[in-house]
Formats: sequence, structure tokens, C-alpha cells
Amino acid sequence: MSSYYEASARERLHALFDRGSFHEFLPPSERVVSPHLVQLDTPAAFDDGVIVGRATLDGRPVLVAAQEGGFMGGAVGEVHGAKLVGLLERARDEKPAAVLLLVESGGVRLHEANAGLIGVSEIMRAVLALRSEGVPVVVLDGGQFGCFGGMGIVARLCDAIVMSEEGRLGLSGPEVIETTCGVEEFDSRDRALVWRTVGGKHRYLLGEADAIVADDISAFRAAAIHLLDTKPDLSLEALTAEHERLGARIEKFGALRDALDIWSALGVEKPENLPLLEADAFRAAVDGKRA
Amino acid sequence: MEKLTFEFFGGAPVNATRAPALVGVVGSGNLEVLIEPAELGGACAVEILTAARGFGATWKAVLDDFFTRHKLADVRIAINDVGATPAVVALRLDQAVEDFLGGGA
Amino acid sequence: MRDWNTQARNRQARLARAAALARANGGKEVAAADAGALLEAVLEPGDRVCLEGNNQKQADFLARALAELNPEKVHDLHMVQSVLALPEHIDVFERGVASQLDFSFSGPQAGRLAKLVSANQIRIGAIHTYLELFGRYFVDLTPRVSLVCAQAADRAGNLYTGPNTEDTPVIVEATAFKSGIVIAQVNEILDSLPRVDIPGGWVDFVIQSPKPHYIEPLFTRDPAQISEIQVLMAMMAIKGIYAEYEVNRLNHGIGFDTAAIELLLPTYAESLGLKGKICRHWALNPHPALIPAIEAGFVESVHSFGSELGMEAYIRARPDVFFTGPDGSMRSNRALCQAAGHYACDMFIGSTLQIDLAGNSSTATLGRISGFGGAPNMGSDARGRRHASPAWLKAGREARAGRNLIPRGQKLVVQMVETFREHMQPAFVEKLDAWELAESANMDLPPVMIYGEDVTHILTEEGVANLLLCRTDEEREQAIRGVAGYTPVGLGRDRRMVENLRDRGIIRRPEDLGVDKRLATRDLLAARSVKDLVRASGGLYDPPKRFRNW
Amino acid sequence: MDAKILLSRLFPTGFDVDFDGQFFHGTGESARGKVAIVGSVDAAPIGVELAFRMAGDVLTVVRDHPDRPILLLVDTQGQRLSRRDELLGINGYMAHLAKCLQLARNRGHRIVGLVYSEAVSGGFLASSLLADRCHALPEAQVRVMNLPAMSRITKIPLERLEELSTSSPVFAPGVMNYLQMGAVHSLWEGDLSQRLAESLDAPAEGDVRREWGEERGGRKLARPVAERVRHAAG
Repeated sequence: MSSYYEASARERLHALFDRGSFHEFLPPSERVVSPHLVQLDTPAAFDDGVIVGRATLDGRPVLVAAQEGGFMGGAVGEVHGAKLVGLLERARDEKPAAVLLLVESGGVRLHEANAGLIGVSEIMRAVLALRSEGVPVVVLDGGQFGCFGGMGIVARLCDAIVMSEEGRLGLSGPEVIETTCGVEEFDSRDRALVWRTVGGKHRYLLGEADAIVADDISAFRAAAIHLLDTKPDLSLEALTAEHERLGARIEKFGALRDALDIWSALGVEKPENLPLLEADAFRAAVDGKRA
Repeated sequence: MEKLTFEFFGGAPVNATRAPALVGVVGSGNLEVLIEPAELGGACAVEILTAARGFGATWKAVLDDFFTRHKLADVRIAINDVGATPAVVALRLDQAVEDFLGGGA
Repeated sequence: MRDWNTQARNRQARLARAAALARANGGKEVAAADAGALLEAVLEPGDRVCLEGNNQKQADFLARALAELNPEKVHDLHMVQSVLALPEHIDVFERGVASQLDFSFSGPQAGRLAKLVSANQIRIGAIHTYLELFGRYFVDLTPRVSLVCAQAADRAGNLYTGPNTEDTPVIVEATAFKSGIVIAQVNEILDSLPRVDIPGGWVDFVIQSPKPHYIEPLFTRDPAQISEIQVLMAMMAIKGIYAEYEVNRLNHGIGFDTAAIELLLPTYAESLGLKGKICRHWALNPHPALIPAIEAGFVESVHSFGSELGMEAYIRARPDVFFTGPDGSMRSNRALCQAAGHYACDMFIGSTLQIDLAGNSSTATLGRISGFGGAPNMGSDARGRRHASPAWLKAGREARAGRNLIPRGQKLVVQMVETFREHMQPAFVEKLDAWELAESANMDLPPVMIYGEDVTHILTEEGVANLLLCRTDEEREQAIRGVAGYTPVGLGRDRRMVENLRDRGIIRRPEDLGVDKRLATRDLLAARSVKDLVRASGGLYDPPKRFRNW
Repeated sequence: MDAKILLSRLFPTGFDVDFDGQFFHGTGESARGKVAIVGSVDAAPIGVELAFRMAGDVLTVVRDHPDRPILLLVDTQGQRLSRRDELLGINGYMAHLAKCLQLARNRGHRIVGLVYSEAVSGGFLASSLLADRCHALPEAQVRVMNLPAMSRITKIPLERLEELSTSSPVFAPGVMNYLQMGAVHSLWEGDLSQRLAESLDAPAEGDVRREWGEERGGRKLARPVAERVRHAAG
């Protein structure tokens, strides 16, 4: 078992796709680095924290990107964002079986905040344009830094999300909420609270994550293969149905304060036990109870 | 930040068609090492961008020992560092060489 | 005629002043709202007071009540307590209630303590090791009033401490039998206790605190934060020291370095065939990182100074390993475990912040008076020891070889440090910061955690220096420089002499020990996350929420 | 600018808009026919309810009024910061709004955004930045974060950030920075109804903001880097 959580973005790419199949575009030796970081006396990375390329997955061609959370929390700057946009546009030309995004990001990189914000907006538009042309985009989220900020929106624009319970998905990080609204609103040091609010299990129960897997690269791989045949659907019918689901979520859960209340409302017995379950047992325990 | 450069001579040239290798991450207490073949007239050139100022002598000592272990020529090594300790630097350098020489030509 | 009974009569006078406050249950139970009044009634200016501050459990409610007393009525108290952990422990001085202090450790409050010392609001008698301070409770620092902390009391005032017994027995014993007054804060008052840790006859007052006392999970180290360098050092420790000396009775200092060793026992040590040959008996708090080694069958017994949050159910389920009461919960005891660690262990291994050229080590930094934890008692040769063991004898032989000395053993005291700490702070220095701190805080001595003369081995990522084999001060210095890496101390080595020491086996590099550096990855850890520890415990370990990511 | 004054200047021939708390919606009569309006006032924090409501409006327009242009007039201080919104998956609600706008775009609706007061961070991402073209009034405030907060988090001295912000548009607040970087197509001054008509007349050209950013010198790398990845060998 090889931990997805512990691996670097490069290690994930090499272990997740068919052996030896990964080929990188604009590799580190091209030194396409952020000029803005150097201006602020901050070390840059040769890949600007995101690796993009092509690979095969179970023999099928895919385009892939992996964000490196260890570099500035995987945050999006000008170059980082443009690499993702370029990859998504390439997919419109090439029509691979799917695009896989191994996300790990705190959102916009503050050192180049405006460029990062616009970059995220361009990624959003590029994902939507690509899906409109029928190429599915699958997100894998199980890294140490989670997926927050604009990348949290991007993830939810895609066709499917695979998470481990260690993975986190949200918009504003717990620290940001605590700093702005106080520890009573969100105690970011209460990690059990953090994980049951934004962690993989809650996202799976809400129906936001399509698969929940153990923290194991091969489990992510298997889940990704399974999702390759997802058909993007941005039709009025599909979005109307999604709208109804989201409306029902506010209605049913909008007044609840804690994930445990939501899980209980979903009919889970002993919701307090869910965090302790391994992925298989968890899936079995919540079978038929997801929103 | 500080930029440091070092050159070493007297090593054995590396096959110029070898693929570059990158190890490590530019994160706190860590560094990335990019190693690639380069026409350098027999030199092994090391270029470092580090967030920690004033450790030139330490870098030199670490690299001297590295070059004693790995006599490379016509190789360029580029490092982005965020205050990694010498132990971590030496480890990443060794890993980079292993990836670089172990990988396909 | 001389009055031989002044203390007891003074005690009676104090009790009489407080009598009206103790209404329920035979005059022992006092309402939480009356805590301040009780303290005011029993305390007299200048009293020696022990406010139970442990490593983990804290008499926090009584601490707050003491800090809020009117300094015009209660002042110049002389605090004698092992640990200053809570802000209130310093507030007591800042507010003028107390003025003098004898203690052991002040980690979290070290900065404020230093400030108040320099502002002359605190006079420090001495900074002790635990056993010294406990010893002085029975000699010249006997508390007049002790404010202790327990999980529960019954109607007769018997106390149940829970697994964190820690300092309570020694404090109460010293106070109660010298006509002092013992006040206990408890979380609950029960009709019958799971077990009696302190007899009710030694306790004068019991207060149920409005909130359960605070417990700090001080000994939990998240395996996720162990670095590959620490894995390498742990491999060297196991192969180069544990195996060579057949170390079976030991104490580990707290830290990621030693957690790495604990987590390598079921993997690396097992692969070297060391199960049953090393690490069988421990004087150690119940470190969660020890769970995989216990489950793998390495560990036969563990006696503890205190407990650790979240380990309760696991300990209860492993009574063969831990010291537990008839109720199944652990009984710890800091004084006895310190004595055990000092006399009955063959090895101490721990980390430090600075080591000088003579091997003296210190965690003192300027502007912080942090005192000592358990390390000095653990990490010093027990000169009173007379029983033999293979490890002790081998260390003694190495130290004495070639000298005309009577045979004697020696404790292994290992300092394990990376040559640089984070932010490139060198661990090896020409002169310890402790000297400067001693000068600025007017201390009698620089606060040295472990004296060089007690240190037998220094282990860094560069190698192991065996100081037992050094025959001159110069050899010793070069052995230290020889493992000091790229620090200025390390770069200042005499290369020829270091090579010579290496030839003689005094310095050994990973390759000399047969340690394959390429194996030194986190994959070698028996647990790489807190979740893995929970798994290893079969779900019995219940980590504090701050250590979870699920 | 007050939203009602804004509406009267955008639609001098008439508009029919309902205000409900911080949300408003309705239609306006433009030189190019009826325009659907979705917006917010009072620097509304965008939480799950507001995003959901806007998305619902977009779906209604798509369903009932084919081809009708959509004008986003969103005044926002950013995403709503609360544990409850995170619990409900606020990012998913914003993504849903974005998908609904994409649906509209795919069906030929023009989408115009106008920042008339404030646009911040996640709130900006989930609204005006999703338009075919985002415009702004000159007095509009656009940012990710103010410089003191940025300095605290990045640990870069405030003076350094302030100094650099005079020469670089890349991180500091300011609508001119966003104009220069191509996120804001143009500042609207003078006859706002005329500006709206011009925007509605512009050809649908996909997301070309990085080209504007490059032409205006504010974002020189985004276009060439994306281009290189798109066409890299292999």
C-alpha cells in the first residue's frame, strides 16, 4: 500500500498511471518559473507547483495535471494557472478519454493574487468549455493540503471527484474562517471537527464525492479507471436536477450545525462512529443513505 | 534570498543524452534539485537560489563532499532551497544523482 | 518548657478558620464558589505552597483561585511545585500573592518566568530535577499547604487520581505527615471510587471544580511529522547502540527522534532479529508511538511517570504490559518512575537543543527559563547502582579499558540530535547559551540538562560517536566534532584525527554500521500517521482531536 | 453607485427589478431588447443561498427566454465565511452557478458582468468573472485581499508590497490592475446604456482574457505558457 497523502505530486503521477506512460509538458528543465515570486524574495519552483502532461490509464490516453501542495500550498499563480488552462485546452484539441486533475491547493497564491484569481477563473471557464465538448474531467483529492479556495470551486465543476477520507474539499479554509470570525465559529485546531466538516467522508455522504477510497495510490487509480467513462452532461435537464438536489440540501440540512447532525438526518445510525471506519466499512455503513 | 554558484572540475563526463531528473519540493526545510547534462567543458556547475542568507560556506562544504562522492562533469545542477538542513541537502543531491544516472539515457 | 507541637496547633488554627466553609460530608467538602475564601482561611503570608502542576494533569481551578486572592491578605508565598504549565502559575507571582519559587520545569511559561525574574517579581531558590525537588519536600521544602488534583473523591475524602497519578502521592505524603493542609480539586464526587490512590485521612478539603481539570497530551508525537533523516538516525541507534549493548531496560526522551526508534522496532529491529533481545522493559509514559512495538511483542513492561490522553482503553486492554489497578486503569507515579529510570534502566536516549565540545547539553535559550524535565535523572549515571546487566557492564568495560580501575558498570546516556535544527540553528556550539542565561538571570550555575561526563554516545545523521572509548579530552572533542556535520563545530574538526577515531570505531558512519541509507525512508515506519496508530491498537487508542485527520 | 441609480442609467427606457434582501433580479429594456438582470447589493457575502438563488434565476432565463442576454450586477465582499456554508458545500453552489451560466452560454445567451461597487476574491470568481466580458465602473473596488492582511500571511513586509504595487499589477487591489491584466474588459463611463449595447454587440469569442492581459502588458506569461502547453510536442 502506497500512501497518496504522503506522496509528492510527481510520485503520484508516476505511481497512478500506467507504468512509464507519463510524459510531461514544460518539464522543470524548461524552467518556466514564476517571475513574481522572485520579485518578492521568495523561492520559485521549476514547475511552479503543477505538473502537466499526458499518460495512459488502463491503456487509455488521458491528459493529467498534479498540483504540489508542498510548494506554496499548491496555490495558483500566473504560470501555474496557465499550465492548467493550456492542458484543458489541449484536451479540446486532442479529445483524450478524460482529463485527470490531481488537485492539492489552498486556492489563489497571494504573492500574485490578481494573476492567480484570474487564472482560477480561466481554469473554471476551460473546464466548462471542455466538458461542453464531451471530455470528462475527473478530480482526485487526497493530499495533505486539501483542495480549497478557487480550486475547490474548480473541483466541483468537474464530472467526478475521488477522495480519501484524508482529503479535504471546501472553499474557505478553517484557519481563514477562524481568523476572520473567531474560534467559536470554527476551531481550526479541532481537527476532528475540520475533517467531518470538509473531509472526504462528509463529501461522499453529501454526494459531492463520487468515490471514497483508502489512502492508497492504487485505490485512487482503480477509482479513476472506473470513472473514465463518465459522460459530461451540462444539459438543462441535468442542471435542473442538480438545482433541485442543492435546494433540497439547504432545506433539509440548512439549519444543522454539525456534520454529525446531517449524517444522523440521513439515517446513519451512530454517526459518531463513522470517522473511525476504514473506507470499505464506511461505504458499507452508509450504503443507500447518501444524499 | 541569495544566489550562489559553484563549479567543480575533474569529474567524468556524463552522457549528454541523459534525461534531466528532479527530486524534492520547494517547501519549508526542503529543496528541489534539478540535474541535467550540459556542455560545460568538463565542469559540474551548481546554481543555488536559497531563502536562507549567509550560508555560502556551508553550501560549499556540502557540495565539496558531494563532488567527492560523485565525480560528475558536463552536468548542471540547479537548486531551489527553502532553508533545508545540510543533511537534507546531501540526501536530495544523492537521490538526484541516483535518479539521473539510474534513469534511461 | 519547649513547645514541641507548634505545627499541629497551627494546623488546627487554620482548620478552625476554614471550618465554616466545609459543610457537607464530615466537614471536607467545600463549594467551588468558596474556593477563594477557603484558601484565604488556611493560607498565611510566607507559607510554602505546593500547587500541583504536573506534566499533564493540572490543578487548574485551584490555580485560578490562588491567583485571584487578595495580595494584601495572602502574600509572599513560597511556591514549591514541579511544573509551571499554566498562565495562572505565573499570575500568582505577577499579582503579588507569591514571591519565591523552587521548581523543576516551566516549558510553556519559560518566557514569562524569565521576564518576572528579571523584574524581581520572582526569586528562584533553585531549578531542580524532579527527584531532587521531591527529595526536598521531605527535607527543607516541605509544603505547608498543598493544592492537588484528582479525578474523583468519595464522601470520606479518599481520592482517585485516574491514570495521571503523577506527583500527587509524593506531594500529599510530604504535606499530610508534617501537619500541613491538603486541598484537592476533583472532577466528581462519587459514592465509591474505582480505587483509592490517596487515603481520605490525608486530605483535609475537597472541592468539586466546575470544569474537569485540564490534561495536556504532552507525549503524543504524530508519526506524519517524522522525517527521513530521523528514520536514518533511528536505524543507526538500533543497529549501533541498542543491538550492540543489548539494551533491554530503558527510557526514551520525548521527541520525534525517539518516536522514530519506537516505530522502527517492529520493522527494522525485527528484520535484524532483535525481538526479545532489546527494548523489553521501559520506564516511559504510554507513548502512542510505542503501540506497534507492544503489539509486535517487543515490550514486556512499561512503568509510567504519568499517563497520556487517549491511551486509557488501550492500557486497560494490555494489563500485562502496563501498571494498572484492580479497576483496570493505569496508576502512574512520577517520583517512583524517576527513581526507576535512574536506577533500574540501562539507557537513556533523548534529544537536546545544544551540545558543546565537552558533550554538555542544554535546552536553555536566552529569555526563557525552562528548567529541566525528566532528562537529568534519566540521563545521568546512577552512581549508587550495584546490580549488573550486560549493557551496563559493557559500557563500564569500554569506559575503563586500559585503566587500572576496579570493575564497574555505567549507564548508557545517548544524545540524539540532527546537526542543524530548523531554521539552520546548529545543534553543536562552542559555548552553550546556558552560560549567558545564567549570567542574565543570576543563576548559580549554567542550566545544563545533561553533563558531558554522563554522556556516553552522541548520535547525529553523520554517525555515532562513542565517548566511552575516548581517552583524552582532545579525543572527546574531536569525536564530537566528527559527528557535528557541517556546523561550524563540525567544520572545525581535525580531519586526520577524526579518520583515526573512525578507524578505532570511536566514530562510526552509517556505512560502518552496515546501515543502508537508501532504506531510510518513511516507508520503514511501522505507523506513518496517527490513524495507523489507531489501527495498530485495534481501535483502542482514541487520539485527542487535535491529532486527527478524520 | 446605488443599484437603483445604476439600473436607471443602464436602462433609461425602463426596467422591472425585484429587490429581496441583498438579492435582486428582473429585466431591463436595452437597445438590443430585453436583458435579464441578476445581482446583489450592499457588498453581499455570497453564501449557499445567494449562489443557489442566482443559479435558479439563470436556469429560469434559459428555460423560458431563449437567447435573452444576462447581465450580472453583483456587489460582493467575497464568499460568506462560515462553518455552516462549508458544511453545506458552498464551493459546489458556486460551481453550480458557474455551470448554469455555461449552459446559458452554450445555448447562445450573452453574459455580461458589471462590477459597480465591490468584487472580492471567491465572490468575484463566482459571479462577474464568469461573464463573457466583465466590465467595471471606474470607482469599483476589486481585490483578493488588502495589503496589510497579505503582508501578515505572506510575511512579506508591508512596505515592500506597497512599493512593488506601484509598478506591478499582479497582487495589489485595484480595478486598474484587473483591467491591465485582462480580467476587466473595460471601464464603463458616460452613457452606460450605450456601453451595455456595445458589450452585447461584441462577438462571442471564448475566453480571451489572457490575450487582453498580454496586449495591455499586465499579464505577459499566461497566454504564451498556456499556448506552449497546448501545443507542446509529445
